[in-house]
Amino acid sequence: MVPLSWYLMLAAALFSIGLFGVLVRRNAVAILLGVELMLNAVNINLVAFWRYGDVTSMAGQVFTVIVFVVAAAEVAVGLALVISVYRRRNTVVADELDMMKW
Amino acid sequence: MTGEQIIFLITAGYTLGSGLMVVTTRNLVHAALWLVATLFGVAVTYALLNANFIAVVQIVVYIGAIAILFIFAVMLTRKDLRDNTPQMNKNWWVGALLAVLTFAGFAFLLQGWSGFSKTAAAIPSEFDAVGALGEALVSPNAYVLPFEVASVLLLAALVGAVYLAFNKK
Amino acid sequence: MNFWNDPLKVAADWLEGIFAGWGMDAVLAHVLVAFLGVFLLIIILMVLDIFLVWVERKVVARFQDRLGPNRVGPFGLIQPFADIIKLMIKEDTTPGGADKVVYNLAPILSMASVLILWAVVPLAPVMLGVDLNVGVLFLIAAGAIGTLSIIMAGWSSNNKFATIGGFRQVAVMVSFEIPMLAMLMIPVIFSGSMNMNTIIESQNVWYFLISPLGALIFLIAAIAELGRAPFDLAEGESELVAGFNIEYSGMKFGMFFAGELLHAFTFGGFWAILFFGGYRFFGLEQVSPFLAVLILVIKAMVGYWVIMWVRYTVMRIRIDQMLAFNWKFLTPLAFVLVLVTALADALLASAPTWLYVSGMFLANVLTGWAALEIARSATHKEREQLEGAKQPAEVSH
Amino acid sequence: MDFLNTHLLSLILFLPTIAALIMLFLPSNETKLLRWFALSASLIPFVLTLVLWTNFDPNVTGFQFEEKYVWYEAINSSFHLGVDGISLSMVLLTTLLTPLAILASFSVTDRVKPYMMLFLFLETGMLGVFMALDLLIFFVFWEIGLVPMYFLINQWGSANRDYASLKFMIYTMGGSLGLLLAVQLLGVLFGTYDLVILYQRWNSLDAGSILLGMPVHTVKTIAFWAFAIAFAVKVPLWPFHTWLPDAHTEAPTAGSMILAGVLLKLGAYGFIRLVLPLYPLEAKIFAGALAVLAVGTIVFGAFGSFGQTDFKRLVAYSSVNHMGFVVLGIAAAGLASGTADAHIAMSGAVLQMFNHGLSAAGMFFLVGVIYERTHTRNLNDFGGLFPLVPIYGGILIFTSMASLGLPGLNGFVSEFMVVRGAYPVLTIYTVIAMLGLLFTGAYILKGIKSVLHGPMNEHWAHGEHKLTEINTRELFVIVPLMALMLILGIWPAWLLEVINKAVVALF
Amino acid sequence: MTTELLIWLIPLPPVLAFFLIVLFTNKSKALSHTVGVGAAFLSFLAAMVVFFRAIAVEHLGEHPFESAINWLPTGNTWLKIGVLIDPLGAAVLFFVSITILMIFLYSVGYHNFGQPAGDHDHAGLPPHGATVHGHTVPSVEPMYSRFFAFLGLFAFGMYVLVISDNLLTMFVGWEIMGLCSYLLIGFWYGKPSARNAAIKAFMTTRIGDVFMLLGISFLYSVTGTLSFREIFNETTLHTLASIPSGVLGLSAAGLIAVLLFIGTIGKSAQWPLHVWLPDAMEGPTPVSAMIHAATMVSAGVYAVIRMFPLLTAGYEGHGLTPEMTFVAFIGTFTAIFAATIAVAQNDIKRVLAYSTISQLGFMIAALGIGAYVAAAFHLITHAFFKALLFLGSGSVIHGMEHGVLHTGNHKVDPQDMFNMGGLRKKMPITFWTFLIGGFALSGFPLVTAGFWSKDEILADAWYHHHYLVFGTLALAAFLTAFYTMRQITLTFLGEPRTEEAKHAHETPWTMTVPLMVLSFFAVTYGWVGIPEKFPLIGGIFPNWFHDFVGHTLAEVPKAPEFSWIPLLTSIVVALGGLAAGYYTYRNVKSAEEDKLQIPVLKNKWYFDELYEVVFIKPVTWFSEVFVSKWMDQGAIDSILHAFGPSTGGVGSFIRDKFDVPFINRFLGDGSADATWWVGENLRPIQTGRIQQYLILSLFVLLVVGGLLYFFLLA
Repeated sequence: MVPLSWYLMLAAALFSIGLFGVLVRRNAVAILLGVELMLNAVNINLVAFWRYGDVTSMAGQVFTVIVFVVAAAEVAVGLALVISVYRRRNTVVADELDMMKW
Repeated sequence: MTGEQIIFLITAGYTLGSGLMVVTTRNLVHAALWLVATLFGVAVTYALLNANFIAVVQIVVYIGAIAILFIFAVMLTRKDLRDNTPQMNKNWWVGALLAVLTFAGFAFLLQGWSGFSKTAAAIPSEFDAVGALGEALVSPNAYVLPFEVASVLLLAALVGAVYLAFNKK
Repeated sequence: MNFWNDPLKVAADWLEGIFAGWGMDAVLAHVLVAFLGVFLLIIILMVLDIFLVWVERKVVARFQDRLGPNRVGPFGLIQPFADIIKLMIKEDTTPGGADKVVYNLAPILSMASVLILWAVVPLAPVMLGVDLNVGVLFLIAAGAIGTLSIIMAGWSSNNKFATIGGFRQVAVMVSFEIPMLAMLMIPVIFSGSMNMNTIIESQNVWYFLISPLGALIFLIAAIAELGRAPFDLAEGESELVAGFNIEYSGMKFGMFFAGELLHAFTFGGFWAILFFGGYRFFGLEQVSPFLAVLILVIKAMVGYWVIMWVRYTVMRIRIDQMLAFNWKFLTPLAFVLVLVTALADALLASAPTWLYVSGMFLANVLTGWAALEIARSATHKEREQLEGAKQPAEVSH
Repeated sequence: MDFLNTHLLSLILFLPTIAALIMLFLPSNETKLLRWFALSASLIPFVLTLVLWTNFDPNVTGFQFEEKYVWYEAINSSFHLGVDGISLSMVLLTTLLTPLAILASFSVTDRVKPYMMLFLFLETGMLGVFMALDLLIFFVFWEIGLVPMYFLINQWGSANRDYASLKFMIYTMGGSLGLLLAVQLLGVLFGTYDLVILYQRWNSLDAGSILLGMPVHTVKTIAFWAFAIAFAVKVPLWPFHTWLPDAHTEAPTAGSMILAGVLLKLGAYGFIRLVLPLYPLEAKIFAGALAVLAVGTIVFGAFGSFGQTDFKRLVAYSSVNHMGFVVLGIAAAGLASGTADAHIAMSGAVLQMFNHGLSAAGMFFLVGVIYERTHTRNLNDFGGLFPLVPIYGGILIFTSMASLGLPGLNGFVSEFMVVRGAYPVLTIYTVIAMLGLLFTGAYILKGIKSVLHGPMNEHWAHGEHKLTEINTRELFVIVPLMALMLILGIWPAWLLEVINKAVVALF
Repeated sequence: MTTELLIWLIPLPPVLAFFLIVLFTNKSKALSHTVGVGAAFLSFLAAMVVFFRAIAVEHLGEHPFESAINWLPTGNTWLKIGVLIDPLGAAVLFFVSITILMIFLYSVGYHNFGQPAGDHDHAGLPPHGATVHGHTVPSVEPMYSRFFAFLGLFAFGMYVLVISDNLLTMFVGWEIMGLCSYLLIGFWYGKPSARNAAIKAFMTTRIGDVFMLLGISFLYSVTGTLSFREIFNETTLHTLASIPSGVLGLSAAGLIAVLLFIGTIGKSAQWPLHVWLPDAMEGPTPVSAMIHAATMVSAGVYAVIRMFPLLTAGYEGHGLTPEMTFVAFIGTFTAIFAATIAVAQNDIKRVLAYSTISQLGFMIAALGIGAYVAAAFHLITHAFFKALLFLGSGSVIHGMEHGVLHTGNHKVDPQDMFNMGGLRKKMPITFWTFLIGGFALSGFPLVTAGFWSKDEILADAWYHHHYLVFGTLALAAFLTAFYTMRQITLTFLGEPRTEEAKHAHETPWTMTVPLMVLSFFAVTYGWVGIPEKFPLIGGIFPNWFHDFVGHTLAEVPKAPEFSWIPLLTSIVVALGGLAAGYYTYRNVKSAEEDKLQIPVLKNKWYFDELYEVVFIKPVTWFSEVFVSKWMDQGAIDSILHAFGPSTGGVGSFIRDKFDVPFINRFLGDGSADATWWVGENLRPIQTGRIQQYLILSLFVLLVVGGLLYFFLLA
């Protein structure tokens, strides 16, 4: 029997990995990849809580689905942004995109 | 140590491993493919949690759509594909440190929680998770509002994405 | 309970009994038996696949007014085996600058994406891999993996044509997944379940009769998903030489090829399952599972034949036209149809069968007709604009 | 059908607005579509009004087809509609004239869509005033009526339109300030804006009591004059009339049609609906003053008109002159309320409103017709057009005669009744007013003389100036008006009876 | 068909004809005049039927034909309108219908029906003649159809007036005629003179109408009814006579009568509102006849005759009431005044116009002195012979125009009598009929109708001892005879004075037939009113007219005692006048030799000029300058325009002194500056690197989270 803690740890680890990716990667796309990992970690948690809590209340799954939606939206817009940025600035390196700074 | 646990451990190891590859490989396409692998692992994890629907949807949405999108994006921003400049910030260690700290923080907080190591009750045999999910999504006294909001968000994202990525020339 | 009306279970019990006799752990034995089953299924499918090659070539020959393979063996039956041997002994090249791992992974994935589908195909009431309660979605999920395989192949070949082909194929698949998904909803609406078996069980009337338009759209989407003519843009010889699999040779190519054939056949099967009552045929399926399997295979064959028919009659269309067709016509129509069906279903819920069926049929026909009308007027407008541009030139002389 | 009967008024009232809103979504370059849409949209209320007319029972005293909805509960003002004989005739006039005006403005090619929309909005505004049984609603529609007309003048008017529209707006707004004040006063005093209730309460108030620290009659006097001036501006009464010639002259043809045909009636209607019933006593006291203004309006209107060289101004002043008779009748009715004289004078006044609606609209339309062709309104540029445009000439003479008050045409009946009603109670004023009547003839004849008569006008005879005969569409506009003028002149009873019953019941 | 219904129907045909012609048949001349004449004929028939039924009734005065319907709801009662044929009505109807029919017929010829269209005629001007191979012939009137339409409307108006049983509809008919006279006088609107004449006519009569309207309102408000029968019963009249009106000490009845009579002054062109009538000669001749003889002017007199009971309310047979004196004065004065002017006119139609005015004066005077029947009698006879004269003069002019066309010298005025002469031989029928008319007008003894009617007036005047009136009228009669003979002499006798006169020739039958018909009545109609007591012939015919019309009133006015003085007077003035006229103008060759061309007479006592100065100019100034310029645009608008700048001033003051310094400078800009300063100093934090932000935030999160944990949970 797998206890809840294992799933939570898995999720936490995955989240941290994603966080690491977000923090350190230079390529904007790669940053988004990290974000995806983090989202998945969250989903794991949600599903796990559903499974280990009251199975008949579907909150966990529902919000997993909603997270899917959010993720899809985020990727769509994010990548679109990346592409249009690439078109204009010819780079997708996050550090180089600092025109907005003072 | 039961078979279930073994399978879980394998899956988890696989997931985390490929996750690490995602954030560390130089080649972005590989990174994207590794992401696919990770996502697959997550899907398996869902399956282990008896969330078939979520598992399948995970594959459909993430692998079938999101991952593909990533690969597209990578290829479209082809210039940085095989560049030899470092793919990480020079102060990557700060990031690593923070990540580890976060993990530690989570672990610390979680193990302090009572329900940390509770085990799952068996799912009633006649319980139809998919049906229940569908009900929950659209029944007014459940989650129809978030559902609708999400759909609107999706639409907005769609329009926004099209507008942003649309090549004026 | 004897072998003839539940062969799998009987066989499985028998095998497990044997393994247990060897003093093997029960769980392990169970898993082992399951693996054996899967293996068996794959073997059968492969053989079927080889046979399909022959069928395909024969049929295409007939369509093109040729004889087709007829030298090797009776009616050229042995021909495919010869081909296989040829493919196997060919040199297995890998282009320079290719991404080895991905390059080699792609064909396998492509094959796997097809095979995995059979996990949820109910061959007979009692014969099916997993009784997945989201079997329908599984279809799409597997398709996703197929998509992945193609893009991997296209990209890793380090070849412009291949990449473009891959892109095209992916674009097509991703976009046609949507109407397909929508059309999968229709049997789900009727049967109230995503479980393949349930869907089949609840088809006292073929869903084709209830929703002909749905069946049609599903077929079109399926063809596009398969990347067969008229939607075979990925390997548009005229433009891309051979598309995503241009660099592949030998058995790798063979796997793509076989994968495609099997995929087509599989979709024929799914078409049969979702809209033509799967293994059911006037209660014959009750007699024996084998009969049921036979029925399903025949139905799948018919579906497959339809797909081939389309492939060899219709000419290839341009990529932009194709995407436009999907986004501007098929997808909206599919959604509208889902709405209409759901509505009609709700309205006719308590109606007698004959009324239900006729009503549904009518609803479909009307929807289709309206869609065509709108499409026609739209095309008129476009044509007028084009000719309006030409107008002065004609006036001048 | 039942719905129709119970909501007839709201339907008539709001259909134009709805149509205008629908119009918002029509392509703005499809002028044909827009025009016909607007026309048909404005015809529906007319048909409904005919239904209203047929279902209306003159013998019932008080309001009919009443509708009451919660509107502004906090100050308990309700959305209260209803018609009696007087307002019914006005509603009929409005719904009749609007389609004609729209048909008349088919020649407008500049920004057809907003133009037509404004017209439809305008119709709602005017109808609202006639139907409202709640002071606040009355005021709201009163103001709503202003805005579209302002834009019509300001956007589609002729050379001097900015000045004219501004003058129109400021003048009328200035007037309505008083109206608002009085409305608020009543609202504060009685805590309701519902006319039907106010009628009793206001008059059951005993004169001795103190309101707002003032004796009642002072309050009433203030309120009376606040109302009176607001309406006097709208009518317009001399000396508040100078906005009218400018506005009419600069407005587009259809604009002046509606302006003269209906908008002026709002003022007179205000007098009839609010001033007299709410302030019978003050009306008696100040009838003299009112009559002075009325007579001034009549006489100076006539003289002013005679003094013009601009055809449209001439017609505009003629409106002033005619509306003077309405107010004279009202003053007489106020003075002699309860007697037969009052009834005759008041019926005469209301009928005069209707008749002037017809004839003034007709005249302005005809001016517009010739203006569209010649692009001048200066009487000295015309003359001797009769041989060129015989049909137009005949129509012009006919309409002019109607507005001159020739017996056998509509104008005479009402003027006669007003004079008849006013003579015994306001003898001297009436006698002076006769001077105005005399000069009505003078300026009308001057108009005809300097447009049609005289040696044939070579300038307009041929070449690019060639004057074209009135066309079928324009005939469709004017013929209904002419028919009504004739019918009302020969057999006014059908309309007058409805008015008369209401008047007898009210005063 | 009951007589009442028939009466209702009488006015309809002409008005229908009007609409028919205007709307449908105006393109075709033949159709139009067929419709017009046909309609006139129908009305004529109906009228005749009604007339003969009327005279068949015993005591028509007590029980006339009448029927009424509700028309206007006034308060709780209804204003009724209806028709009434009493003896007076019947008599008037008789001559009206005949003259109208004749005039319709006459117009056909007068407007050259059947002639070719003119070379350069166009609508609005009289035809100039057409060229048919070589020589000029008269051309048809371009607005032929329109003319008949107008005539139809006119006839309608007259019939309505005659048959109506109340003042209101009578007024309606009255006004409709006013309109038609306007339209017909201005028929050739192309001529500025015609245009002005039309307006003059309309406005002058309207002055009267306005007063009449007042009278009607007054009467209505006092009696509550407008129906003759209801007003003219003893009690009503008595009450009316007893109520003081508060104006010049007149009784209500008197005031009403005067007001109504002012209407008549306008309509029948009595002094001082006579000015429009001569100018009305601008219209085509049938119009002149229509207006002066048949309809409008008689309408004026007819109205007064109708109102006679009001006029004489409170009159006990001796000592005229003030209103009667007023009426008598106006009549008498007009009679002599117009006669004097007529003497000096050269235009054949103008002479007749002034004679009309003066004859109407006779009637008014007669009414003024209470000679009710005589007035009615003279009204009718005058209608006949004056119509005859006008049509005759029209015929003459037509003939002359023929001559003018022949010579082509358009300088020659075909209406100037001094261009004529010797037409006797050229146009015999016209001559003889005109002669009859002329003699009738001048009251040629015993034969002509004019003699009997005029004689009766004089007799009445003498009998009631109004010697002043008697003398004046006698003088007027003398002048009448004089200028009539002058006219005849200049026109027909002697030798042609111009080429045109030589080439004039007789007019077509459509014009001569009416002349003959009318001349028949001009002679014979007089014989129905010969006083019984008249020597020799008295009693051969009963004095039918007196009995018949006299019974219109409640108490029948008794015929004056016979006396030789008025008889001899009238014979003397008539014959004397004629003789004087003949001998004076027997051999006058040109206007210069005419000794009576006295400027003051020729210029109609300068009345037009007077009015121009006294009324028209001031009014024009008042309206154009005072009202429009000074009052409206000057006074009122400038007050308005003052608002703009003043409010603007206030606004700018507030702006400069408060808004700008305090709100804008201090609050607005100040806050902006502050924000700017803050922002300026916080800038460096913004590196623009997402990940740095992330790291920062995450760090903060961790630290804060940790702290929170330690200080709150543990």
